Amino acid sequence: MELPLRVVLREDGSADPELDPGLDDEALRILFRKMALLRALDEKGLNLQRAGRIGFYIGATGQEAAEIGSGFALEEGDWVFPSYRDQGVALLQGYPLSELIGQLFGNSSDVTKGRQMPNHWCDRAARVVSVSSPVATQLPQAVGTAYAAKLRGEKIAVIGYFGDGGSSTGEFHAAMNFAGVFRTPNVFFCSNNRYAISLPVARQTAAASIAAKAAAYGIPGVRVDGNDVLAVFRVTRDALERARAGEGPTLIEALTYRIGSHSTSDDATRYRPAEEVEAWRGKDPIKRFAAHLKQRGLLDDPEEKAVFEEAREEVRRTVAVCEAAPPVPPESLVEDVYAEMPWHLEEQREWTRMPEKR
Amino acid sequence: MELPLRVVLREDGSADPELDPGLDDEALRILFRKMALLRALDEKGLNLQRAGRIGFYIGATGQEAAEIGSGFALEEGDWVFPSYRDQGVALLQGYPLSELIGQLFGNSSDVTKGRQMPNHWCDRAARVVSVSSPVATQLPQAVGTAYAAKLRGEKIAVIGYFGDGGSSTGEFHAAMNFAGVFRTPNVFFCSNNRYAISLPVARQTAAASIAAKAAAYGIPGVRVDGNDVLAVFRVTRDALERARAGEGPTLIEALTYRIGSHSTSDDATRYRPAEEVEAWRGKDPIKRFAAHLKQRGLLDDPEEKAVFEEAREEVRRTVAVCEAAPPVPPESLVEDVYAEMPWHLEEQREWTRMPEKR
Amino acid sequence: MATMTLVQAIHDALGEEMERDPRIVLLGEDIGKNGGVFRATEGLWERFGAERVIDTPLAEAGIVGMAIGMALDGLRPVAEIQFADFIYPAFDQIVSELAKFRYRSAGQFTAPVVIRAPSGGGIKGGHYHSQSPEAYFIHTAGLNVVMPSTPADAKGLLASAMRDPDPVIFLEPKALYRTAKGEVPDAGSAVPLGKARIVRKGSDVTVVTYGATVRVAEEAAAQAEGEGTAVEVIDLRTLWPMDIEAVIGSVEKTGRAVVLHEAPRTCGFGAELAALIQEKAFLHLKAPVARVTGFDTPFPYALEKLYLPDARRTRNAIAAALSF
Amino acid sequence: MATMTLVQAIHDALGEEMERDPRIVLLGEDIGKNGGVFRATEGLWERFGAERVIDTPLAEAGIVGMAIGMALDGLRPVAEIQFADFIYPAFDQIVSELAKFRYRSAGQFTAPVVIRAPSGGGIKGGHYHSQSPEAYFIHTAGLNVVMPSTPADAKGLLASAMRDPDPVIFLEPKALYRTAKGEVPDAGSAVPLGKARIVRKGSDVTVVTYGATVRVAEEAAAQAEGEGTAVEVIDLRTLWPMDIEAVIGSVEKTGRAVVLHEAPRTCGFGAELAALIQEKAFLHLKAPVARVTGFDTPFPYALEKLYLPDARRTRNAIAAALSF
Ligand SMILES: Cc1ncc(C[n+]2csc(CCOP(=O)(O)OP(=O)(O)O)c2C)c(N)n1
Ligand SMILES: Cc1ncc(C[n+]2csc(CCOP(=O)(O)OP(=O)(O)O)c2C)c(N)n1
Ligand SMILES: [Mg+2]
Ligand SMILES: [Mg+2]
Repeated sequence: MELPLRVVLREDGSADPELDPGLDDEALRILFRKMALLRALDEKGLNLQRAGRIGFYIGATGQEAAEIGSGFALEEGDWVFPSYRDQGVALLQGYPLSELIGQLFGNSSDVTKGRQMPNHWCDRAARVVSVSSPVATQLPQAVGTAYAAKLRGEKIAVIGYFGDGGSSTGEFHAAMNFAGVFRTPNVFFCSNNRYAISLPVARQTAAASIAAKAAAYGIPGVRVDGNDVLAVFRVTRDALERARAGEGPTLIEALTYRIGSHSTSDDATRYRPAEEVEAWRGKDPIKRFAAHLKQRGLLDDPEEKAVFEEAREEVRRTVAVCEAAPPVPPESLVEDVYAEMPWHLEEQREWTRMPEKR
Repeated sequence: MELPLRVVLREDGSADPELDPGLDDEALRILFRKMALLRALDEKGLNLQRAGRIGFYIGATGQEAAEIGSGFALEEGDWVFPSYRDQGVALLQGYPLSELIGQLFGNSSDVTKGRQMPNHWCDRAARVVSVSSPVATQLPQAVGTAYAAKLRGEKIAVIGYFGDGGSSTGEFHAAMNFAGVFRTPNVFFCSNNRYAISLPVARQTAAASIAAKAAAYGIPGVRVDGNDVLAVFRVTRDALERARAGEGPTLIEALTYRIGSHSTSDDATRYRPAEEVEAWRGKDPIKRFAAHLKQRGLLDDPEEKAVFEEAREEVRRTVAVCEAAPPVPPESLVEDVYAEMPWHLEEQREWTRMPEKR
Repeated sequence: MATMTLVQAIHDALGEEMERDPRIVLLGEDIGKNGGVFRATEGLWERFGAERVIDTPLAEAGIVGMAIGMALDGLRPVAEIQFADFIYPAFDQIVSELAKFRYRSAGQFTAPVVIRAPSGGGIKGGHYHSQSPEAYFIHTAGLNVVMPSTPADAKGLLASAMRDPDPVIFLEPKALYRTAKGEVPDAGSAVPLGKARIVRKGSDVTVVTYGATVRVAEEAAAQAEGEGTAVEVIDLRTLWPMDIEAVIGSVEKTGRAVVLHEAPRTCGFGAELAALIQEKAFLHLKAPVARVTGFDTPFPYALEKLYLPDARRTRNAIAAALSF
Repeated sequence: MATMTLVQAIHDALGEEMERDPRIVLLGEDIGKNGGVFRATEGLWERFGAERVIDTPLAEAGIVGMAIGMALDGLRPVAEIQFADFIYPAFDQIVSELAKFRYRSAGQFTAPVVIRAPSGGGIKGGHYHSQSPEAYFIHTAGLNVVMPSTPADAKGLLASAMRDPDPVIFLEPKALYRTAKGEVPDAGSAVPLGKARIVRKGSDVTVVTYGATVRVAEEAAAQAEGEGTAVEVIDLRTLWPMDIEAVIGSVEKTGRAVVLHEAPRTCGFGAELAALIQEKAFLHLKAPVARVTGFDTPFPYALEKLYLPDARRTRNAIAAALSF
């Protein structure tokens, strides 16, 4: 018994009035601009890496509707527990592009002192928690933060992002189960981009869907067309509202596709048929949304081009500034391990200053 | 949408002909004798611990139908991955009572050299894998053993036991998911005895049932009356047959109740209402089966008494032999860490012989 | 001042700090109505309610992960792991997450979580109710690791842990829960982290230890005293970051050191202590730093007594150091 | 003999042993069609089929747990953990299960599993693609821990690991995967576990190391030679149980020891080496055993080069030992 797939944007570019979230024109334009920005960021990130100017990059190309649709549903006070692919959500939360790009360079333009690989950013002010590589570790943490809010009576929601691969981890299981038991204000957002690096989702799990797993935890599961920004916005907003209203957690599965390789370290042509990728290129979420906007008279071709050009320009400008920043200072290596520096790190600070030979 | 509860033994002592596994008289008598033996073992184990003659004991009182019904369904070549509460299954697999009781004493009558706490036994010949305390670690292992059998084309099944609490672990999640993906010949048998130490199952998970979790892994889930030895036998046999026939894994949830405390270290009166326990005493699985046997003319009151007396006598005799065995030799402390003893353990062997003071 | 057992002292610290600081919540298995399998949280569920004394499902990764999330947003969670032996399912959360939050976010996010776990042998618990995992956590940069040996320290150190801005792995020597009794100051007096306690002064040899083996050291020292050997016994209390001055100062005086712990020898904390002592007090050493430890085997059931370091082995090591 | 990189040597060992022993199966993430993220299993899926080269779902506890179950019933599983940094979700299976099966069953059940994991820094991988977790496993009784530094050793040690009756944690220095090239003997020649390799003879000071820092030691030794210092370099190859004679024999000769590794210093394997050396060669030591190691911080991204022990720091330690 398959869960229904929620869709708003129809083949002909119109929106299903039943599910249409009814966003105003300005909101629709923002959605489009943010999707374009995210695409522009990916283009630049990949190029910077190829040119050896940054060490690594992970893109979300093809997944912009899932990113921007869900991120746009967040409200003041909500928390985000992202995975490494959710820069789009972070930007919507108010994470400055300059900090995101600074993080890619890991120099002194990186407010986190170059501590982590590219794509492993965070922003306390924006309530965007630090990305870490181990898959899905953020999910039980998201439950804890939601519990804290609930305990204090704050009407906020906490969203945790992960991939289809992440659904196999013990952390996913613990998080979903705890959230079900404690009825925390959580939304678990799975970007099912069909692959965990090379593993297709059909070999990730024998379940009918990722959303079907919600039944194991007594919480609702929702399947949504992840290339449909309005549908994603709609189901995420609904789930967040449920959460804020004290009605408990929701698992959302957004069905989308990773157009690029897993990361700049990966070569997806080794394991994916070109036709499959091509077929999905045809389902580009940005083009799909553009068609809708055009139908609504909110966009035309020159404007569309301009939006992308602006986005690229913004990224270019920011890259120029960040790249020029000096490297992080050597002594910073031993900072922030503890609130106060203990004796052994004081000692080890000397190692960063050691002369060539005494 | 709740999964149906499978029941054979009806209130009036008769068996539902639809589901009745059709065991012959001898088999029915064995089932009864084994349930009695298990009960007798529990009585003795608890007493031995109370008297300080063994250090610890975990009983299965109230869960005999789940233990014996499922264990009796196993066939030659099948493997058992037990939890600490499954001595009944082990005995049915051919694990000698004398070794089981020897293990409780941890002296030289324990073929595993007193290495582990009571209830942490194993028997390679019987294909009963070593119990360990960490909950549910055995489940992914059961998948591996099943995979090995499948790879070699052996038509056997591998059963893994765990409790309602165990269903919350990451290991359960990994095991079920792997088994679903690899379609291994596994049966996962959950004795839902309503509590994980003090935590009632309703606060262990918000799922409608443990069996409902099977949907998350694309495998069938079965709910069975765990106090009904024939129903348990029937669903376990069916699941094992499916597994052996290459049709993949099954999750069985046997609904039963832990009559005693969690272990001799626990005091269940702290967290469980006496009425609840009393109500379940009234559903004693052995009495329930006895009523059925009596109705079928396979048992009468004196015989019933005799079976219990015999079981107690067998346990008593075995205890006497095992208790009299000498302690394990000190040098055995450093054996079996590796196949061959490395230098550092040779050195440490000396510590076991060190004189009072040099 | 009141006389109490170590587990009562833990209990008191929890209750008093919860009273003082509404941000403190407890979470773990069986800690609510049941009061914890060792009764460390007895009555707290009744007193502070199920929202602050949280019985969790059976998943240590969930417990620690949830605690981290709570701490990220202003709560002060104290997680109980029922036995230290069951902390491994949470190892990823501890090593990859808890220990690294401050560093990887350059201080934007911190996770002041206390993880309490009954540790060590002495209760006939076999492999899985007896292990001493401190070395794993000491090796993990970013954690505080603490183990008390007296009721007063248990209370005072736990209070400090609950107020510390960084994560603390608080290992409780379960063998001492009911056997260690002593005077405990009344409310509010914390024992600072990072400071060792000189249990006994002596000039001939230094025994460095912590947790349940402190009393082994004391026993051995008392025996040695009868033979004219003055043993200085140091209880580290905070294992890491440790009180380096106390240890090096003592060894510079005595010239001999024995390190003593229950955990297996190889790559145990004793190795670090020995390495540090010989690095920093090399010219004072009259004998190699000796290690008296558990065996490099899984923790055994029947032979537990033999496994655990005792006064006999400690005295032998002291004697060997003296006659080296 | 053929010349190849370290990762090719690993690849060859896997292929040859699988050919020789039908009980061997490989399992892990992305090891099938994709050939492993470092290409260690490239072509093996095509050659041996998806049943023996198994792409698993994303759950390390499942990978190791499944491998244990396979090994319990006669298979010879080789599990790949994509990066050693992701081994922690499997920590419980490794520490509580894999390491203890033989002991707790008194030899009835054994789990000859090989766990391969790319380890160490040098690829700009930040916190989670750079760590060196060997100390955790060395401290865990019942495991073999191996780390090669040359293609020939990689092949020979991996072959031995796959034939060993006990579990082996096989850590592969990923920085050397493509940068270490060398002659590798043809099929069948295993390098025994437990034997160190004397990389370079010398009489003034012993540098004990393993994995990627072997070449750091060689570089430092070559520089020191120019100044008249003869450095003996020992590559342990098997970290535990280690070749104690090789190390102690060397230090008895040179009287000075420097231990060198990438992992954080505190409670790292260097602590054990220092402790052992001073225990067993105390009277030969002319200077304290020095440790050159990674920092006690999470592994940094931007400052990776500074974090990793280099020839500069090694030479400083050598010089300090000589002038002590
Ligand atoms: C615990 C853990 N194991 C393995 C990895 C290596 N790894 C990085 S990403 C990835 C696949 C994740 O797939 P999915 O969850 O579907 O997310 P996606 O990358 O497709 O967005 C793997 C295996 C990891 N980061 N963490
Ligand atoms: C990983 C782990 N965490 C905690 C424990 C402590 N513990 C032992 S049994 C138990 C409850 C298990 O409940 P359940 O799975 O329902 O099995 P039951 O005892 O009811 O048969 C707990 C929490 C453990 N053994 N392992
Ligand atoms: Mg994916
Ligand atoms: Mg239970």
